[in-house]
Amino acid sequence: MRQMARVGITLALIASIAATSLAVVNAVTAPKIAAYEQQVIENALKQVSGGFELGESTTDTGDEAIGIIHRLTGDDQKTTGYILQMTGTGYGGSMTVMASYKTDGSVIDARLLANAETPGLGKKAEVPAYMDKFKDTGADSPVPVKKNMLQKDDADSIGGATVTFSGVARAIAHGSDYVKTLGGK
Amino acid sequence: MAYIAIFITYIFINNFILSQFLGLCPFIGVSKNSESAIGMGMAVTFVMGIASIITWVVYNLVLLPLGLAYLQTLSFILVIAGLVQFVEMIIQKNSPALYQALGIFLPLITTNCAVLGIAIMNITEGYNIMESFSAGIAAGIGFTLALVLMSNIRERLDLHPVRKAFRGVPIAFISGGLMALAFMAFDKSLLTNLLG
Amino acid sequence: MNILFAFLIIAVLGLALGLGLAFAAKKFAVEKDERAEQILAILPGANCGACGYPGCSGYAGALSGGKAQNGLCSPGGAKTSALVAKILGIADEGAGERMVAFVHCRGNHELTKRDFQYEGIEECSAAHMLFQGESSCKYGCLHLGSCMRVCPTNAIHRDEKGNVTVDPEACIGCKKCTLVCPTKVIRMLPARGSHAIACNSRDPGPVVRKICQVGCIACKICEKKFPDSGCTVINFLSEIDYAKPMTQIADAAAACPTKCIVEAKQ
Amino acid sequence: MATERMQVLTKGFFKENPVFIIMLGLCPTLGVTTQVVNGIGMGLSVIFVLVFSNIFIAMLKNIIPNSVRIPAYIVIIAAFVTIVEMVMHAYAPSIYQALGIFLPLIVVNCIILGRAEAFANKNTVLDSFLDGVGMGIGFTLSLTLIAFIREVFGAGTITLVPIGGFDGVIEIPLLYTYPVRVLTLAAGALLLMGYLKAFFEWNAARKRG
Amino acid sequence: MERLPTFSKGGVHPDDKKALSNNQAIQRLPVPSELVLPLSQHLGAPASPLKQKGDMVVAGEKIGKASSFISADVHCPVNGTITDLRKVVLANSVVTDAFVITPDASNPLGEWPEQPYDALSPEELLAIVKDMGVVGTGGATFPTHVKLSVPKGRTVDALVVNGVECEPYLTADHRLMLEETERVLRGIMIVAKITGPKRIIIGVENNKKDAIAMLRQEIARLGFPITVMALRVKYPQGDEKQLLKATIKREIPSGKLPLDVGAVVLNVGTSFAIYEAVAMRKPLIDRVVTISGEAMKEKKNLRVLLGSKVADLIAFAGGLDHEPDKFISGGPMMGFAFHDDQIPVIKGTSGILALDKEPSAKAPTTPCISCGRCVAACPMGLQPTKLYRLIEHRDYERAMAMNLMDCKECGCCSYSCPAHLPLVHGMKLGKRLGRK
Amino acid sequence: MDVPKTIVSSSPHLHARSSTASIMWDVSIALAPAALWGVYVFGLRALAVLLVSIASSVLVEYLLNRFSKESTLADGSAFLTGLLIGMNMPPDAAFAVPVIASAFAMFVVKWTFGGLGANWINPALAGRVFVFFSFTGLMNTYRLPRTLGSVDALGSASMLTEMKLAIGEGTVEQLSSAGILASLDYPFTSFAGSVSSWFQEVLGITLSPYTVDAFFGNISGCIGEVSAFLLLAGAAYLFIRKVITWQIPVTFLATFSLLAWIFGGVRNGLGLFQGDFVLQLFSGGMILGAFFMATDMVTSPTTSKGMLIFGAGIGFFAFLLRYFGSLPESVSLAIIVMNIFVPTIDRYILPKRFGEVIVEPKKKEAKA
Repeated sequence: MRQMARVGITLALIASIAATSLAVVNAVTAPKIAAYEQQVIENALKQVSGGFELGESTTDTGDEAIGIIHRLTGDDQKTTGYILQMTGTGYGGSMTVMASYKTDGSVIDARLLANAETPGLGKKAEVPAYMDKFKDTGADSPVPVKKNMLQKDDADSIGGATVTFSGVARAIAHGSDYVKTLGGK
Repeated sequence: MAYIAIFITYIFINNFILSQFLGLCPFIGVSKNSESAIGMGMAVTFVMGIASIITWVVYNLVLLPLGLAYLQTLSFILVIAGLVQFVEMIIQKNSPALYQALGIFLPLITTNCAVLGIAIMNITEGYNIMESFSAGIAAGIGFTLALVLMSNIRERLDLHPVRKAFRGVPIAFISGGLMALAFMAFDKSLLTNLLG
Repeated sequence: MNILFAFLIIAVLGLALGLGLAFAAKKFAVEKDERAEQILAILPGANCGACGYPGCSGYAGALSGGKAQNGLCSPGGAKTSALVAKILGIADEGAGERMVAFVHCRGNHELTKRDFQYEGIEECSAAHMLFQGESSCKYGCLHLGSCMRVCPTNAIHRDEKGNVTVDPEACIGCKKCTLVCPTKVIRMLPARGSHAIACNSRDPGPVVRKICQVGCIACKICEKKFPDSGCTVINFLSEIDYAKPMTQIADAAAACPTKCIVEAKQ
Repeated sequence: MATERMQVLTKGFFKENPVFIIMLGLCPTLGVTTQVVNGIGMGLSVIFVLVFSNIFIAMLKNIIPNSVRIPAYIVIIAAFVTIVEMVMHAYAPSIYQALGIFLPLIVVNCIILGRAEAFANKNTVLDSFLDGVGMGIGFTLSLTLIAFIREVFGAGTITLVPIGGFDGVIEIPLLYTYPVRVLTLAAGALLLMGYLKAFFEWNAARKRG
Repeated sequence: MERLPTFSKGGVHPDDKKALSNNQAIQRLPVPSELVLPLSQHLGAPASPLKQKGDMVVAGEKIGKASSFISADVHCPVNGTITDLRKVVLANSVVTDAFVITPDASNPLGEWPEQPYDALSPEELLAIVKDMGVVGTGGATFPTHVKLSVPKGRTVDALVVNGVECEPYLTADHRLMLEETERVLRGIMIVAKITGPKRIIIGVENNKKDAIAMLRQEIARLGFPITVMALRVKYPQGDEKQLLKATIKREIPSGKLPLDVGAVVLNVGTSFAIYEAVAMRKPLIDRVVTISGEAMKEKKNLRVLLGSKVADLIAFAGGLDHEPDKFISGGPMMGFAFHDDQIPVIKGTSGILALDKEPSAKAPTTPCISCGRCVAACPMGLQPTKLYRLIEHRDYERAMAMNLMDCKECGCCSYSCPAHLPLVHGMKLGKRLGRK
Repeated sequence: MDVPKTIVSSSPHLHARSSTASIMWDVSIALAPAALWGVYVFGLRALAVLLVSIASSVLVEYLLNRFSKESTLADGSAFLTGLLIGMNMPPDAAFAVPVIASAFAMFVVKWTFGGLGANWINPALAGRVFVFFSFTGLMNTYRLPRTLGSVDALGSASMLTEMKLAIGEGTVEQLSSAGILASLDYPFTSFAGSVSSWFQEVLGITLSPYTVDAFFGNISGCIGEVSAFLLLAGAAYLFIRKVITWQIPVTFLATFSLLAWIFGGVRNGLGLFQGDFVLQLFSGGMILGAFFMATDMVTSPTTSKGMLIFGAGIGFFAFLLRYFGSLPESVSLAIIVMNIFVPTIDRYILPKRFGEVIVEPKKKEAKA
């Protein structure tokens, strides 16, 4: 019996010392991690904001595919547009797309955030320049959701990553439609 | 529908061995003959199913409420190690026949990344307890499928004049690579298209 | 506070597991093969499955039961296999006189007559099923190399004329070749033996003379002229008794009219 | 004595290379090696965990009762893995993202438990430290090699750590436009591993003569 | 067109080449200057010699005695002197003792007048069959009296007579059915008396239409209760397992005999021999042998005394037209290649062939491409490709577990293999080494 | 000593007139008309692709032969693999693509495993799939055949991809395949138009002109897969020569057709039993796959029962991937997926042993 207790306690001791040290490390790193994650989102927001000020945000969007809405304001505090954080479906599953729109639904800029696309193929959509083909579409011209709606150079840049492209494009187009329903509120 | 999706995902689309690189050691090590492959596969499936439930409980009912998510890895591996030993003993005690069939594979499972892998995936995917269990079983079935198919391929290769330098492990890898190449047929959009 | 919880929870988990295992180790203590246990202690315990057995314990069990080949454990490497061999006592094998295999025939298609052309499987026992092989001599080597293919150390070679010889240095004396040979023309010799009879024919001299240029024709020159060669002709075939002093064997070899006494170490 | 110590250190580089010769830790080897930087990151993480777990296990080998040996080792390993995880998340978030699930899975990487069982619990603290470093370096070298081949041919790039103005990515002209993409995927990884393993075995056989 | 019955699984259609010799009436081979009469001409234990060197013997005299239950007596075919008893090698590589007999030059042959046999009981008939050394003449040479001994409690449902002669080139049975129709039929009726079957069927492949017509005509004339069944041409229909499947739709399980499914199978040649044994008290001392093959100058069907050397047969047929590729004793599918023309004709020798190398017959072997033709062709439902691979890898145990012993070496697999692998050779090797 | 003339070997001493080489060349001959049609409709560029494929396959085999001191060029398998790879290339494939595919097929899939007969996966298909996943962009550009007039339509997707995209858009609700193609203004030949109307007027059968065009080969696609008609003619030749058996192609096409008929109309809103499987059968390499690649002897089961399962499996996966997958390569993928199952099928699906039926009832009787 004593032998058993000794065995149990030794293991318990080792385990709890391990846990304690983890807790200590966690205490050090956790704020850093939280700060970093905040930073990532803020950076992305700033990048796509098109020079407008960030207004308040809400998660109450009434649309499954749209996670968060940030309001964009100009100098006069009037709503000039929105940044939408949306979910799209790519080759490797769901991806997070962030896109900014003017109130008429035209795209200011967009970013592909979290995704599991194939490196070297769909993953190339993370590059900021990838989104150039969507800029200013959505109001006067439709968002290009098919490869053959693109210029030849743009189409070539997509190459074989059709699934990623259409996933991103559809998310952006959906956002554009959504923004139009907001009507500049 | 969600359960069907889980099964299709873990058996074909995200097959642990052929697309996720989880459980490769037994895939190469225990695929020399199909009897062992079937035994190993069944044992892994069993442990993965149970481990999915228990780790889900530990994480969602203990660690998360207490804000101890960072203890995930530590506690999961403790649970799995304990579970495997426990299962081994129960089977040995209650069903010697089953132990003969499965038990000998159990020690191998603790260090099989597939088990810890599914436990962690269940958390990151945000599954509920039943979904976690299904995912565990499905991933186990996917693992078994790949293992059994592989073992039969290797039994066939044993009777063929495989080049000398490639016999054994290398040809197993290459065969696995070709299997993975074929399994690329099953992609995510297959699931979305199928289930609407 | 957080740290305390962490400490407590894992302590509880650890304690439970530790007690459980300690309890189980007692309760379910199964009698085990001691040697298997010893081997298990030597094996790396990575349970990687590289040996093809389910985990280290599976391999240890198979080793102690004599069912597995030593040296399959790649994490352990040579050191482990040496230790395992010590426990199993396999290193003792091969003690006593070292015996090597020898092909008692130097006939080939140029030197020995053939009855017909054989067509079929490249396997001596397959050829032997048809009139005991194509060679007119039914005692000799069939030249199809079954022995080469079963040799674990690649010690058996065949030259372009079809002559099959065993490299005595590389031979480990496993006798696999002698078992697979349908004419039993491969037999074991003491490794120290300098010469051997390269013929297996029990046909009378005139018959041998007609069908083979390098066969023993039972002329008894070796036996009579060189009594200390160790050679005796029994049943139309000269045989060397390696227990005898073999001082004149080299002279006998030189005197043999068909040169069928050959050096055993080519 | 010194040469023996050197042996303990260097055997893991080639002669007992954990990936190509002993074949341990295959899952992360293939899982994370899509980019050179990931391979190096994974390798460094493993070195860290391997070294510390080896040291601790060598230290504690007389205290830990035999019946809970494995669980105790795993706990120690898991603790170091989690530390690596948290530190990396905080200070090298992009690599943390890329390594994904394989970071926590270092726990079950057979190489670590394997060395703990095969080496650390029988040897001194110093030797165990050297063994950990050597094996870790061998592991890292292998990962870097595999990652290099896969990334260069499979994506046409070499991804390193971004420093200053350099974004960390070198593009290789022709291959960047037309990469053999399968190499970055599961199929290519397994195929490449097969051929590399065959090469190493052939090489080892050649050396044995 | 009527679809003729045949067996269901596997089989091949080699060119039958029967036209070479099927219009050659049976001729008698003159008594050769020397006979070599082996003591092992049948399946089972060799007979033990009753005479020795220098003994005078008369035609029909028993010179070898059956040494066990499955064995058969050997009789002297001629009047003459035994000049030697020595070891000989037969075409099937069997080494056995053989009497060398020099026939009496002036009066070598015996006389066998017909005798009444209607009064004899089944037991007496069976005893005569045994005493006359009758064995199956189809090639397997199973002692006939064993086959006809129906154990107590067993009833024979069908007596199936094998007039199939499915091996290419061979026409000996065909000629026998045409020329000795009545005796063959009477032989069948003797067997029927011994075994008491409910029905009697003669199975003949449809490439012998004249024989079928002749049999039917004679049956009608003699009023025998025998049915002649024309069968679709397919090799190996002459095997008793396939023949029973084709005629009475029954399958003999692995390792069992026809009697286990209530049938007795008999060759037409054997029934002719039984007639001679019973009605003329003539032992089995001669048989019909087909001399054929492209390299043979004349193709013939010869009535040959057992023990005649192959060289004598070939000489009688005008010798060789040109150097053949292979000499074969028996049919080309299951017969044995031999190299020595001094080997004797024995009870099972159905043909002596001198074959040319066909351009397709001996292409070099290539690796197996798993085409499955051998599997489709195997009448026994085996997987020759897998068995061959296992045997190649010396895994006889697994080959045995995959029913290697069911293989009867009919040759369908090798015949159809596009890679030209010696599959049958492999099966023989596997059986031999696997049994150990 | 002199070599004796007589040969002694085991029975049987007769042999059927076929060899591995004759099989390979027969298949190559059977493929030739369809390949030539591809050259005719896609121009000399297609011929160049075919020649590059064959040359690179043969060259790789030759080099490997040199390396491992064998000589297997004469068996025709390298030529056939090269031809199949070429026929599975789009007409404008960059020359490097078939070269890489051939090298992969001959080296990785065949040589490594031990040469002809030892590989368990179809070399031509594995090579094709390898380059497809590696260079998806290069492999996905098709061209309309010259019989459809427009030569400049370089870069257009294949007919199946067009349809798949249209269905994916959701803009073509409740249209049949032909309806979708019509809505896309997909061209068809005047010949097909007249055949279609003849069918309508004289026989009263609705037959879309697209089906007619697909059957005769006026359709975009890979070089060798477009003419279902000529491929079927080649398949008939193989049947007559007894090179292939019915089991695999028939169960494959039947399973596919059945599933496509039942479920094929679901995604474009037509409901069950509305799938237009005929058009599907004649497009996207279905015929080429069924008769020439699924029947590859090395990588298909040896038993007839196994072949039925294998064929049905391909049919199922081909249907699944074509209708629900994102890739148009359904047939190639379905075949190599089933290749994986072949060793397992061969292990568990055994031919019926002679005499088996009799044993069972007898035993029961004995017990009763």
